[in-house]
Amino acid sequence: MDLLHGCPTGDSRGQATVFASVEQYLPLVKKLADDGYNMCSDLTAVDYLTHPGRALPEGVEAKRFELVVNLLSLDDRKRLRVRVQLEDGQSAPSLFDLYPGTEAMEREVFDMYGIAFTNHPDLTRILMPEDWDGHPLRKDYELGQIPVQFKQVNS
Amino acid sequence: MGLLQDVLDEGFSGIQHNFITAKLEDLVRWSRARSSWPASFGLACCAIEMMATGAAHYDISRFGMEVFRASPRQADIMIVAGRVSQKMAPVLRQVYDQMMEPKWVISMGVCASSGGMFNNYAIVQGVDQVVPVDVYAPGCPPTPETLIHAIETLHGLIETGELLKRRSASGSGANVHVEAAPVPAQPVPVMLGTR
Amino acid sequence: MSLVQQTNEGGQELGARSELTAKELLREVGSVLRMSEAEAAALALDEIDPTTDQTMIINMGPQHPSTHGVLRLMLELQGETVLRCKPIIGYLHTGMEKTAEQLSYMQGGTNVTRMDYLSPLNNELVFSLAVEKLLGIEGDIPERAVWMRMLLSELNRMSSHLLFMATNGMDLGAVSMMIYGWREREQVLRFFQKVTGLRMNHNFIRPGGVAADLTPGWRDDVLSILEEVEPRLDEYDVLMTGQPIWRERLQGVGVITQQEAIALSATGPTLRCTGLPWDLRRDQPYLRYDELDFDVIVGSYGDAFDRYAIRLNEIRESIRIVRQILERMPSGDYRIQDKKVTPPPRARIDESMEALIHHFKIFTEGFKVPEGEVYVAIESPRGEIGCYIVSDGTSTPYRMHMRAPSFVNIQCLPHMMRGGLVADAVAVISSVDPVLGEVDR
Amino acid sequence: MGLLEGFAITARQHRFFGGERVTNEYSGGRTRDQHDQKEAKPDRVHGRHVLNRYEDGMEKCIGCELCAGVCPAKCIYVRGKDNDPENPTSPGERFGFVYEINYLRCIHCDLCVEACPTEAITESKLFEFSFTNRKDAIYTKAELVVGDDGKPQQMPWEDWREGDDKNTSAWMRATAPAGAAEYEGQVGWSGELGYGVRAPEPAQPERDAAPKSVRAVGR
Amino acid sequence: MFALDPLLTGDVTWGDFGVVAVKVGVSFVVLLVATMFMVWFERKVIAGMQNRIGPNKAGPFGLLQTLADGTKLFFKEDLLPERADKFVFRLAPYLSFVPAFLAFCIIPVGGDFSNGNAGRVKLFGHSTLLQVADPPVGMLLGLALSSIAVYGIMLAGWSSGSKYPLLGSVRASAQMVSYEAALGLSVATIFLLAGTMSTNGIVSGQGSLRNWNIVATGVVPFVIFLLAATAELNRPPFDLVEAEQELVGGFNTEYSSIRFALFFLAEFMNTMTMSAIIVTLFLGGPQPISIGSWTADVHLGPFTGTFWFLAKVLVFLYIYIWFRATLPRLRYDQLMDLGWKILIPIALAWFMALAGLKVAQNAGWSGGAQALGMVVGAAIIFACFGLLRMATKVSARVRAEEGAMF
Repeated sequence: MDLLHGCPTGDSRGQATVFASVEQYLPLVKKLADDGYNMCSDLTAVDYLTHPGRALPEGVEAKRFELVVNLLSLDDRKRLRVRVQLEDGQSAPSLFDLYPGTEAMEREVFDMYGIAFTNHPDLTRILMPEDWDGHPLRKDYELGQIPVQFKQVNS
Repeated sequence: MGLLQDVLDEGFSGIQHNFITAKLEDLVRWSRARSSWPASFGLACCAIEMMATGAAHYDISRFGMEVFRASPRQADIMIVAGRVSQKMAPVLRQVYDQMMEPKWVISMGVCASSGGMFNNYAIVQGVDQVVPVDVYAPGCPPTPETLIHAIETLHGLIETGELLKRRSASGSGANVHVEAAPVPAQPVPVMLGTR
Repeated sequence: MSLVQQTNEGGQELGARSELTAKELLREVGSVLRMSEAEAAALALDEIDPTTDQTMIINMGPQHPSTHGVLRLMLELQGETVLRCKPIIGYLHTGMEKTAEQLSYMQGGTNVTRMDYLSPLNNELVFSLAVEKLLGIEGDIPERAVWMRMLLSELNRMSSHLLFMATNGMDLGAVSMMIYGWREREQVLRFFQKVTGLRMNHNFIRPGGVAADLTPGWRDDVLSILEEVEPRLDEYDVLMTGQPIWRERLQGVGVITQQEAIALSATGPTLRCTGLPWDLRRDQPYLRYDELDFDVIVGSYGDAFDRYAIRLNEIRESIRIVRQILERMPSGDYRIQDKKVTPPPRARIDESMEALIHHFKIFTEGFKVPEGEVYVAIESPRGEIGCYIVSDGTSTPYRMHMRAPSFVNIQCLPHMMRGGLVADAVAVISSVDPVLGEVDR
Repeated sequence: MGLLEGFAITARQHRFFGGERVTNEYSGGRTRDQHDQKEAKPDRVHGRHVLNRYEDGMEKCIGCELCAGVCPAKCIYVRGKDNDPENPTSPGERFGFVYEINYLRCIHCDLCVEACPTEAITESKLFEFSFTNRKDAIYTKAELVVGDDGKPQQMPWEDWREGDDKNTSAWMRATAPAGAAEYEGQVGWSGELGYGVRAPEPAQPERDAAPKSVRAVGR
Repeated sequence: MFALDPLLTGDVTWGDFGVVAVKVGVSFVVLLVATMFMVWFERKVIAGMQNRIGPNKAGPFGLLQTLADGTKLFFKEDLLPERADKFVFRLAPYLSFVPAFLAFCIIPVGGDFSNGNAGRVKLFGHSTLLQVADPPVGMLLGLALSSIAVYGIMLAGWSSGSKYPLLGSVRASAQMVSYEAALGLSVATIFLLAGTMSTNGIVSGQGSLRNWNIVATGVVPFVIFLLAATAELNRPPFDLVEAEQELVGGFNTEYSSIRFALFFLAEFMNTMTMSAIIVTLFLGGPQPISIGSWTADVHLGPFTGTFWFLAKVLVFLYIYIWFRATLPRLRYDQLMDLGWKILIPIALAWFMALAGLKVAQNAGWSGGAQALGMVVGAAIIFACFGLLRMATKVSARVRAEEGAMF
């Protein structure tokens, strides 16, 4: 298995992926930024609550949340995905100092998953109202569907 | 005095029709139907079609409605065009409250009318839970012609005098509680909440 | 009570300057410039004495004619000069990413198409490409489907940019431009209606291909659109580009440097206006864009005028691309002939029990997608639109995330607006061309 | 001079100076005059649904609930019931006993039409309707099913015009839903509609035929 | 030369009084009705320029559209914002509405100016002018009234007690003050030529096309006046005061019902009045077009002049609509720059040049000496202009270094 800056790598449908623990996360991204990945095109998270048995390379322990960071190198036209495993309640370091463009994305992840980012300058809810309860994209958060109106309902 | 009491209670509409007030009322209705300025309350996809209605191919100005007022104080019709999120709902109500009487609401598109396909935590399931709605335009988004139909339906209601007074909020969004009843032998429509 | 205190509504809002820590200010004014905290703190006290606060915080939006929907901007003004700005979003949050987890891959198109409602076909395209990559069939899509997708997405780019022309004109007070932009866009929409049956939110590009073939006589229709739009663009040039007032209003307004744009992850015209020729159609080609001949338009000053000019010329490039597509449109299937993804031909349902079962299976539970996760990005009219899908092997996505270009580009607003006037703020918002449906999803 | 050239552009859009008026004077059907007409709609337009019947009056719906299952907005409610052998409603074993569409939820994506195995539900070209209360918006089978003449029923809040009730089958007959070129131009239905049937669209060689004429743009 | 209204010379009888009353009444009604049609005209013309139809449902061709608007607004609920200054809030609409009417009083809307009649016509046996009043300082009165209208807008914004109107009123006051100067300077050139401030006198002096002030003053003051008047009127492209995209509704954001209708009417009425003033000052008012001995003739009795007057006013109304349809809005600082750095200096220079020419003519200089004087004057003006440009450039650089916008 290949290692990139000490982190196991993977390949998902031909797309390069690197797995990092929370401790490795910030140093890894720093090194990657030096490697020429000069834009963080996307940062999001996944809640694997109901799908724990996903395929991961050896040495990576599956945890509930996964932070997914898509980096882009404008010069080499390459993309690299960093996947970071997180426990519920664990906070991740903010990438704000490296990529200021992640400010809104991290806020969105905080809003939707409740994952806190240390050293984020303004970690408040971004999409939901401030007084909203819960984090909607968590798997244990209900969709909030209501029955559709019909004149004659038997369901 | 019956007349005085009626007027005190109900204002203009309390006056029994004589030839002056009847004509005046006709004039007022006519003018309200011919010059209903919309408040621009564009939210999502429907706002794009609402603007398309104002553009050259459909030209809402034929009805004297190209005067989209940014200030709710001067607007008569609020066209709620698009999905109303829980975060937006208080703003919607505030803008509605800022509008001056008489005022009407068109709920444009299914997202505004009932949440449409977004039956979830984020969207208000029907703006009639927040403001009283007079006309619902279906479609996602409604074509400009559907919007024109909805507007003309509303104008018809205004002109025939069915809608001169403030409506009270019906609260009958999609969230209305429908009793799950066994299907009877003959289909009998279940009445939803009345206005 | 000062006006500042009355509008400070807590949490997400712009804080009053007197209560501002250096760090918060750093975020608002200096993040990209790599300003130190001490510098930011100095800045906080430099221009304005918090004790005799002469500034005013003003709320632009969420219902404001020029905020393109429900964007809310809090502006701190001194006179008419914008000192600070904070975009507040979420007023159109629709929970689409959650809804996507309930809809099967086949229904998913109806959901994603409503995100960026000005370029619905691009949204469907990126979703379909991601699903196809997960299915491992991205190489097997029939040629006709691929070229049809390119045709539609380029026409969609035209319609989206035409709408930008309209709203940009409107925001700067050119009322006729508003109508002219819509007039041309209407032609494109009518073609879409002819082909897909709907004017917007088509649900036409689906995993595995496109929903239906083109209409008879589509070449004539497309050509007549091009014939009509092309001379109109020259009219825009006269009406707007050559207009001294227009140039004065836009040139030097909302400047962003290349370093800032990259740091803020901006894409699309917002990045290209700084002179960086980054267009995914050319730099990471998808579909058959590598076989086409087109130019990437870049600006050099990074101002609002560059962004306007880029979009205007991108319409011309799209017209060029569409002309090439017209020549090269192949015939053949337009949906992958894979029984698991595509419903069987109607004529087979009556003959074959197997076909009927496939039909039922696909329309009830959809098709299953193998486990995995992919991120696919394409160039939408507003920039890089990316789709990240995690599949757990069932027929609904386990997680679908859209990297929305407007959501990211909107972070540039505070940097572009700083020091401008209120009128510039309007020009800047409109030049970034955010679509709030996509910002809030 | 750039400042003044724009004036020529705006002025020449006017009808009196060689411009063209593009407005279509549809006015909602409330005040009918000679100008009040809808623009012709393309065949594939998705409009208000209809439930079709065979020419002998039998209903096509077999109550399979595919449409309800595939609807992303879950706005269709179907309950099937076994046919009375003496007096069947549909030729099959079952028929759609309850059929409702909530038009305050319907997004007109036409997945229901694609899913229907018997072409029972199709869409007319009517899109000009609006409701003054929520009850009107829920169409039951009584409103959706076509009349004895095969034409859709016309509700008071709908504005039907010439041609809206034709070609209700257009979206499905436009093309082969499987996307196979060899099936293009083949309808592939066992039963025919009684009214307003649309001939299938031609196959690809005709679709892609070289342009015949390009309209000169009036400027 | 005072062209006093012959009606008011000698004893004033009840009949004279009646004629004045009729004139007042008629001009009030005509102006009101004309304003209504102006609104309709604007909406129709701009619709035409945008390939649209425009209002056509209220009355034939939508002619009654403004009536519908007015009636609707009249019967709409009124609102006094809680934080408004109640008295000023109520007063403001009238401050902008009334001057629009008053300014119209000094406009000669017709009259027979041929054969030295100086605008007198016979009406009901009385010889009179077709204008409500012709004070000797007529144009000064006009300028004064148009500046009062500024207060209406300014106070409306200020008294509303909310922020967007406040910004609008600040813009209004700055904009109007700056353009007032250019307006005054270009009018001064006309006083110089006509030698009178009476509108009647100004019109009388413009017998043939060559004497029309637009030609006699050399076009430049006309252009300056047109631009400055547009800015005074808050018409696009100078409509910053109520720029919808920036300030929602500007000064009238908080106004509704009849008070808003007054602003609405005042805006269009001001446009009419200003067009009428331009026609009076520069285009010979009710005088027919005549070149040399040829005169474009229409015979409508006492109303021949009115015909010409209306025709000319219509041209300007069209121009204002054309501006609106074509031009993007200026930014605040550009507006100020245009006013202070371009219009005022040019107006001033032109005024001085004309004054110099007049003095030279009065002093009986020879043609050559006049030409020489012109050349010297032009050289001085160019030098001054260069200095001004340099000064603005330097100060712009200094400001840019200091990082300030203004």
